[in-house]
Amino acid sequence: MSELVKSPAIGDESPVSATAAAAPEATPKQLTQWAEIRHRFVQNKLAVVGLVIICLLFLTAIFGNMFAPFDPGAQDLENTLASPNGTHWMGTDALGRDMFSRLIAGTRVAMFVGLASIFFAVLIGVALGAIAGYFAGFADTLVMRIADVFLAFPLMIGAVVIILVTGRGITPVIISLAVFSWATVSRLLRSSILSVREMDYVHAAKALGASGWRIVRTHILPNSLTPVLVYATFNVGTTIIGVAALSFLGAGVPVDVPEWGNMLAAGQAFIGVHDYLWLYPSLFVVVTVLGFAFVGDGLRDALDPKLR
Amino acid sequence: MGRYVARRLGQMVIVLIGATMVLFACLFVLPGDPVGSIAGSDKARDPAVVAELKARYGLDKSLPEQYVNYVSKVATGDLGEDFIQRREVSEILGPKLANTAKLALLAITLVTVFGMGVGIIAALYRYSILDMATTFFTTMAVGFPTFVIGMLLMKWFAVELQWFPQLGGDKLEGMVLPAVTLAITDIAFVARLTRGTMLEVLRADYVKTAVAKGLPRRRVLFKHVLRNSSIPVVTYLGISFGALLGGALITEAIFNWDGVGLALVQAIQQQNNPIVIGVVTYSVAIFVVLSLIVDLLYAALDPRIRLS
Amino acid sequence: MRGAKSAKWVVGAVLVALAATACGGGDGDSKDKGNTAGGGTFRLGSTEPDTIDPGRAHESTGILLSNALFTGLYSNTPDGLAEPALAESASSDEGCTTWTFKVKADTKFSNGEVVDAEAFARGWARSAHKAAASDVAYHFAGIKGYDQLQDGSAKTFSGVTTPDAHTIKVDLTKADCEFVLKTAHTAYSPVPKAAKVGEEDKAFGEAPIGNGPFKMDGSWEHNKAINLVRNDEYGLEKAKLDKVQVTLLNDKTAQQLEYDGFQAGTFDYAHIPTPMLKTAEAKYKPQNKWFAKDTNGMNYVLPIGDNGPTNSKDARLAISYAIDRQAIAKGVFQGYQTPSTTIVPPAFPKAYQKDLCTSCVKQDVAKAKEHAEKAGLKPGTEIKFSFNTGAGHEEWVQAVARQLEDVLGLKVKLDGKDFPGLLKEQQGAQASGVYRFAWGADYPTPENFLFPLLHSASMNKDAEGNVVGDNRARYNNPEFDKLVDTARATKDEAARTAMYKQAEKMAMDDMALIPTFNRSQFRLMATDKFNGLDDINFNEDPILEKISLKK
Amino acid sequence: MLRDNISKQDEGGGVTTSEILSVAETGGGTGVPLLEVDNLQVEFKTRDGVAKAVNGVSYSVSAGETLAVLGESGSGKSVTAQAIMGILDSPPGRVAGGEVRFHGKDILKMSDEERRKLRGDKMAMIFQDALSSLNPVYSVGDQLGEMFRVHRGMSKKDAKVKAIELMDRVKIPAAKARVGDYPHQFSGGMRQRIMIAMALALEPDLIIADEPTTALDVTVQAQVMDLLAELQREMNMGLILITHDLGVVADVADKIAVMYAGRIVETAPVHEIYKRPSHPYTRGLLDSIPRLDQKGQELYAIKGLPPNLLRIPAGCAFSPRCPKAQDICRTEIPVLHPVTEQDGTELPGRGSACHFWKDQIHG
Repeated sequence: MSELVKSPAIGDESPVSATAAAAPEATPKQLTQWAEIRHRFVQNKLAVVGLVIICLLFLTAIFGNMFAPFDPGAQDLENTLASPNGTHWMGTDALGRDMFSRLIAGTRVAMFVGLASIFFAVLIGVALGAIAGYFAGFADTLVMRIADVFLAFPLMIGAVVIILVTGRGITPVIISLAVFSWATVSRLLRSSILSVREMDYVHAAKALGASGWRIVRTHILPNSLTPVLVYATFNVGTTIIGVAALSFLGAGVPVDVPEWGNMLAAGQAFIGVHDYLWLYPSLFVVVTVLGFAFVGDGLRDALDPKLR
Repeated sequence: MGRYVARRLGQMVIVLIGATMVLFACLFVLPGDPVGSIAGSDKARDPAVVAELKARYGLDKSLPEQYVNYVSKVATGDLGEDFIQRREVSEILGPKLANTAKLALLAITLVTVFGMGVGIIAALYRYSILDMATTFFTTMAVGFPTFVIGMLLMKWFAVELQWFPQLGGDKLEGMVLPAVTLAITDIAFVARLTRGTMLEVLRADYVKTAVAKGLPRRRVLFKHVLRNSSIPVVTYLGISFGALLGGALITEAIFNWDGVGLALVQAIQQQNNPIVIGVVTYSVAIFVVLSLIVDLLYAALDPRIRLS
Repeated sequence: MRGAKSAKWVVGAVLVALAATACGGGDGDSKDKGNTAGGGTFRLGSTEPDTIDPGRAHESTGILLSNALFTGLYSNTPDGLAEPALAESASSDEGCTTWTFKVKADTKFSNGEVVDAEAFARGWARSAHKAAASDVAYHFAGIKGYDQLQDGSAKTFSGVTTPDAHTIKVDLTKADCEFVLKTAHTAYSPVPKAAKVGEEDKAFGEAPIGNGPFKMDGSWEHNKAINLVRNDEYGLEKAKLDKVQVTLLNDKTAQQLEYDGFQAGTFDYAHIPTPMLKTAEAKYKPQNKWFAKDTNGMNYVLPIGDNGPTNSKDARLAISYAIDRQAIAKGVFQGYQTPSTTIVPPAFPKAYQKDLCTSCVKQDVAKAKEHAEKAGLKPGTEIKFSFNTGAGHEEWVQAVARQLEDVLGLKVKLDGKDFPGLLKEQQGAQASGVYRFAWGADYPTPENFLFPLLHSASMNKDAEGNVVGDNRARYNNPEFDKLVDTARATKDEAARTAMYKQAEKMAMDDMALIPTFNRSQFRLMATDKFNGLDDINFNEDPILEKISLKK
Repeated sequence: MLRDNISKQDEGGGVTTSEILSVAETGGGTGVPLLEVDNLQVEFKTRDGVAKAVNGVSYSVSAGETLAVLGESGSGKSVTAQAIMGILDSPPGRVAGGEVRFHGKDILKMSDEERRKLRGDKMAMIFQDALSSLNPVYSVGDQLGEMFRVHRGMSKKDAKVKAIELMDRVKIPAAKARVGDYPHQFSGGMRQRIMIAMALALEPDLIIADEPTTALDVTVQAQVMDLLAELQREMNMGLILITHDLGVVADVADKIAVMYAGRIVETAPVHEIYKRPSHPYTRGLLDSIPRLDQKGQELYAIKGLPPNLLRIPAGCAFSPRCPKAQDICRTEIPVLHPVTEQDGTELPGRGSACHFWKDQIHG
């Protein structure tokens, strides 16, 4: 998203000239790698916007209940389906619950489900991907074929089948989404490990007699995780949409949980009549998805400018 | 190339076996009572009836036996008989497959034409109003859940404006709304992907070479840029087509499109396992086959893959 | 909608209910006669049926179609009265164990075959036989020989004989003075010789040959359409429409599709999704296309009576008092449903006892707490409230749950699942807590509520303790049983009704079921194009045989 | 990048190096120069401001002559070449002023289509990295033949014959068999030969070679350079050789222009510069070449880094790194002075943009 203009000041077309390379005198502002990454990230305005969105979402998830005007579960049957007004900024739903307060409460659910399922996907994916990428041979083949099996299930179809057998609930939703996303993580990590493994510093570490596990942990993993990190960030948003879709299919979290997908699924019945019922939840989803996408883009560009 | 194809075919078979095992495990090993749903839940469950039903559906055998039975039957195209209408599953699913395929074909056409078209234009006129509009549209399309998009399209274009029929049917105009719903997210993804790879390829040295050779702009674009930028896009399109052919749960439900996705949603509600198994097996298989085709296509497009 | 294994297991809150006392269709007919034209195609959308075989049809579309394709001995008027159709007479002995029907002569199936007594006997046995695996076979349970058909050892009812071509004699195992009402059910349809008895018969179900006002136009196009054409050989008053086109919809979005389809001009008749009622009424009432019928299918909260927190009468009373039905009717249902105070619906005016449920009349926090204390239903007690998702129940169950939490301090765990899953769980020996529950009658008698739902014989526990009968509340009161049994064997209608009333009160006092809402039916009908769209029938479907094109 | 939005607007002010000395006037070429670059200015718009990549560069090349342009990354040597070819990335780059005369005609004033026709046909360019500069998905035969198909309207078949001829000419073994191979199937040296073949295909008048051998092994470098030089002689082409490698220059170039921060800081016939550099930067470059006779000594290095083009230091851009910088160097931009002997004798083709050039050359 932020293809920075190739500045001639940073690099002309030719590689660093012999003379300049022969003059490795430290400049006073020698940036560390992380500071450099941070610098590149902050340069990207959209990424910063995304970061602000995510921070706000986290703050909302943690402290939202303190500033929500109403109890998100409190029903007011005298005042159902009220259009947005001074008291209920985003209106009330079919049970007279304050939409704004529910959306705030939903932030916590969305963050939790989104992050938790990505977390588990990454956990399984990294563990198996690392094994496959580093040990190669049979372990690699085995892990990759298993990954292929899980990749072959379209996410929604796979998730729905799992929830069919486990029943609705936050945990089944998290598990089913994780079960069908880890394979991508494994693949990404494996191919990135394969290229890192051939890097000189890994050979050097091997030559120095470092143990296999040590090499994986200190040399290979940190350098291979970039695409995984980017993928994970991107996919928090995608996962949140997935949860909403599951709710629409009646396979999401329990109906009384103030979850955006639930609210959307309830609100879609009122399309054309009470549009705010689906519009506001949609906006929360969109903004969240965008926030994570922006940050994912920014991270990708910042971590590895060549990747973009 | 021949060996490569053979190896990929072998992998495909392994993946299919693995996927059917996973599915089988989900449906029959995890808690749940497949017979309950056949016997009719609100009806006397006469032990004799249950036993007979079990025998009829082969549920009285051990799991491995059931699995082997099932796989050997599936291999010959026999998916058994469904629990509700008691018709041959293959007979039930046959027309549905055709319907899903029709929709998928139109959708992927839309995705290819509009996704790539918009992406190319956005890349060529980078930072123009058009590019910004594209970015805006694509982020929105990615962020809004499919079911909201689908219901809005139906509401606006079928119910209010009546430009398109509300329910599908076999005519092209009946397919437009569901196909657009199905395509819209992918159009956004493909547009972004095309734009990204185009920009990357436009920066490539060989494009500079092509310009330096004095080639007309059109030739540079359509010969040197497009072929190279189409490689990742074609991969995405292929995978996406595989997923589309696997059935669209939400879109088919919204537009009452009699495809495999809708069949799956209903079968899950009715715990009609033969249909569930049939659809999932099919969508996994089609996905795997498409992945294979994509890999071969990739090799055809990029000699570096083909010849290494 | 669909997902119901049986017509009486009502899934949707608004869709399926009982026919009721309402304006009759007769006036409209005579008034419209002048501008009626022949022909026309009536289009409606409905869910893909499980089956349209009359011996097996059990959910709304199946019933709609088999009712159009077949005509039995009796039929129900929209007002819920049984009236003879092909029966010339029906009579029973004093003990109500033997019934004799006379069948109208010279009526034919659409293939030209004569509809005689044998055709009925064949149809009944076919439906009850094990091979049919019919979900509606239990409607024959009272007839002698039912068990032999069910286990496959016989192919005919020992209790059904045909002394001549126009006489059917039925022997029952137990007295049933209302047996005649049962014959209005589609399962009691006659079938031609082409229908196979005692073996699986898929072919007949794909394109049934019937004796009804309409016949199949081609075969059932699965998930697409079922087309009917007028049966010009029909033995009773012939239909006027040329065609009926039933577009088959998926149950996930059928309501929305019907409604949208009506607006888009795709359908001439439509159900209305609850959220759209207000808009639909505002738009279509002035155009005279809005139809509302104050019907009386019953919604309950079903408490598990022998297990868990609801095993005492006081606990159930506490729950009933805690629910604010008025607020829910007004707030959640926007006034389109009314609170109910009885087990038996107002559809049966002779048996209806308004406000029989005193705890239902008005929310009473003090009384609720009082009973809760008596029952030991302490704040913090966990109670499960199970319901089926995707059928429009999400909102009101949440409202009830919240009220129970607010008033009684209970911890309500809402458990939404698909319909088969819900029914299965209800049946389980470990079932506990409360369930969303609704019941629609198969025949117009209070007995059809009291016996299946509350009689201990309807519990029918299997070896593992699963309740396979319909008495899911596990209500077990010998006195009640006796009263209902006596009533069934009482020939005098007034006396019988009095006994049913007494039995209902008994069950109500025990709070065996917790009534919540009566139900109203709403439709959109293209009255600008058709006559005869001023009522819906007992099965809540359009009265196809009365509809005619406007000139 | 495909649009050559070249601005014809001339920036009036700040011209310091123009009019001083054109390499062409004194160069070893004959007759009218083939290419004259006059006060060329190129800017890049970046997020942080406008970077002046080329800031008033002038040089010229005649037919059969070789000009070496020397400089570090970011000195503007490649950008100048791209501006001449008309293949600047634009946006963000644009020509902000100056003239480029090819056969006496200002090509910056030509239409895009006219310039396109020049490219490949009359002037061609060889890039540094042949692997990335050749399109990976087309065979080399296809890419070579494309020159004939586009500029000469040849059929595919004829173009292929031509491609094989060209490959023979640049001494690729078994050309006929390999014409259908893809770039990644060739070795680095062979690929660079293909690049050369492509540039020479239509026998252009001018070749710009941008670090043509940097990416190659040393032994291959020599072969490729020799080939290039040989073909240049054969066809009597003008050659601009862009490089940072003084070693390469000595053998093939006729004259040298040293660039720093977008300006030419020194010009000289090739042999003189090694003997008597007249700019401290050139001296620094020469001193940092490892030499056998200095084995064991610490290698000289110019301290500091090339300037950021967004913030070019005031005065002489090299002053922060210059060991001999005086106050005037930090305030006043030095023009390209004609360099003379101590007695004032003109040294043909020599110029230096150092306030203290005299000290440099004579001191």
